[in-house]
Amino acid sequence: MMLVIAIATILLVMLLALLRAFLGPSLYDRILAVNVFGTKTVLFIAVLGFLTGRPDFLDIAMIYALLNFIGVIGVLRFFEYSGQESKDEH
Amino acid sequence: MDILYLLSLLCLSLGCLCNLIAGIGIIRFPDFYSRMHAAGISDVTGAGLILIGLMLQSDWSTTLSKLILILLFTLLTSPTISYTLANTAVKAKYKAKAKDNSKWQKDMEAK
Amino acid sequence: MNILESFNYWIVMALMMCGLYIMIAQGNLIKKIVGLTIFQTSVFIFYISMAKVTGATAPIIKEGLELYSNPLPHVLILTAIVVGISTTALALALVIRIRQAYGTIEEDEIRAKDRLE
Amino acid sequence: MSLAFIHISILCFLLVTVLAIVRMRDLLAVVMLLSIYSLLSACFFVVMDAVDVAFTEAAVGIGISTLLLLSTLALTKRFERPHRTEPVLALFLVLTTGALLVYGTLQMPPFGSASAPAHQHVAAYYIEQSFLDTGIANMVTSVLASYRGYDTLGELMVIFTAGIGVLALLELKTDTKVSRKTEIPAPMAAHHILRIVSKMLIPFILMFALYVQFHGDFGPGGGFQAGVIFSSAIVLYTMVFGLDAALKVISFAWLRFFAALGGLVFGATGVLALVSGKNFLDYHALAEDPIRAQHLGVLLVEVGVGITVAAVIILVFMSFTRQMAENGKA
Repeated sequence: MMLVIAIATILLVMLLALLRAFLGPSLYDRILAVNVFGTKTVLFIAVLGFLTGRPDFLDIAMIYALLNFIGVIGVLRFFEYSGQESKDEH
Repeated sequence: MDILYLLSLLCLSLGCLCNLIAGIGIIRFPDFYSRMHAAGISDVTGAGLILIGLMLQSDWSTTLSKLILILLFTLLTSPTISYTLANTAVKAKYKAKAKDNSKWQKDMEAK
Repeated sequence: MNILESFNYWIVMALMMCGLYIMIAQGNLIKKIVGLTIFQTSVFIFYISMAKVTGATAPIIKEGLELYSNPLPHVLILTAIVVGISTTALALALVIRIRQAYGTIEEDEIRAKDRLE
Repeated sequence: MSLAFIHISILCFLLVTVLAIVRMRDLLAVVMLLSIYSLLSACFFVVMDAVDVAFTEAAVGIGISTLLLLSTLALTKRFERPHRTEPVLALFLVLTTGALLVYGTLQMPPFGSASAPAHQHVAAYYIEQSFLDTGIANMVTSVLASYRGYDTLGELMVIFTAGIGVLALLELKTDTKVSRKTEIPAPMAAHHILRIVSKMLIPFILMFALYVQFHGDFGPGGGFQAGVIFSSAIVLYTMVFGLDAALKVISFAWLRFFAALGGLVFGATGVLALVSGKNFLDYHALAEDPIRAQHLGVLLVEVGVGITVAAVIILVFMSFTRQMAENGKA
């Protein structure tokens, strides 16, 4: 039962992060939202494994835990390369 | 066994609470830097507590070791992302809007 | 009729149509590729929805489990995802070359330049 | 206890995300939303029991697809030009097609029914027999590499060809030394923490890729996923330490060699069976004991897949990065 509540909470937080990603206003807020979303995905997959009684699928959560920050580094590299950060739409 | 299960329930519910509070913070906080603070809470405390809660439910197997590894990697990468993001924002001289800030301060003072 | 019986399919159709709309109505080439990706993923979701059997678990054999979801669509989609990213890469490379040749990635501007020549 | 709310809410999130993508003008924000879309679809695949598919989507969506889009954006421009007219015709077309498709779904078997035609023919055979035939617990791996090995060879060749296509488009001038206008993008000397954390994580990522490669028989995993994860490690290295450092680790010539080698290993396994008098890709030619032969065949084929996928993705990413270096504006 607790696991179901946990899943529901994680889904709710996902929704909140999604809202932040839509609202912006700056690009940094969106990156933050994507990052929070990634962490919530790790939790979602882990909890779901226990909920369905087959917790041997944690490998998928592991990928997200390991590779979560590649995207952020990519955005950072984009900024450093094109110097467009000042033209943010805030 | 029972005490472990109760502990795991406690950890899970605390973790859910942290996540929820952090989620509300991500929406309600007025500027980017304070939202970042909320996201930090959800990434470290929320994720950590839920993962520890799951660890207490699993027996001695590969599942447990995978959970520990996931926790370690999360603890390693999340702060790195927060640091990188904040650093980039500061270097880009991104300023939180002053108007929102003053309103927030007024609210806080009123309380 | 139970809504849940077809809910997945309807959402898939909505996603697919959004992808199609981006593909045909919006002029930016990168946006078009994003639309193509959405279209592609909606097909993946469709296949995986069809593979699900209620009450079944993942198709990895474990003692004490009898009912498994259909593994065949999983195989098709697994390879399609990796093929999808490599063809997307090809499309993006084309966009880069178009930008070098025309100086723009908006469809109508490219067409206008073509007409001038 | 009904768990239907999980997949229904994920599907609704997916739809909302896509609607936001349609309206968004800032292409960088579109890329961010697309990565959320990928995370959501990976969650959906896990809920639908498709763990292998979720694994692949996770490995592809978290890193390489976002990075390729970002590189292209850096080489073009960030904001989409606003439209002048609302495309009524397109809207009409899309709505009509959508209505027809929804009409089509009314004839579909209900979601989750075990008696749907899709589950009747070969699928039922795979579920019952694959473990007895091959001794591999993961049905997806046994179908992918053994029953439908020929199919997979074709898919691998498509990936290889796409890699060649990218090289043909972007690497035309590389044999003559092009003068570089800028440094290779982002040797992130300023970010010490980033460098140290990446240095710590890259060995783990590589080890995890090998684990996924060879654990595919028992759990989710296999050549496709392992190849993508392996390449993610090299991609991370390229981004943090610069292209020149990465090319010292593995050069373009070696990458091209490996891209071809993987397909060659796969094909050679098939030809080996052919030479010993069996059908193409019939692994029973490889050993006396049928289970052992299947294991050996699947292992070889998965290694081939892994090598080619990893090499092609690294090649594509490095070509994009080199393009960024040559067109540098900064």
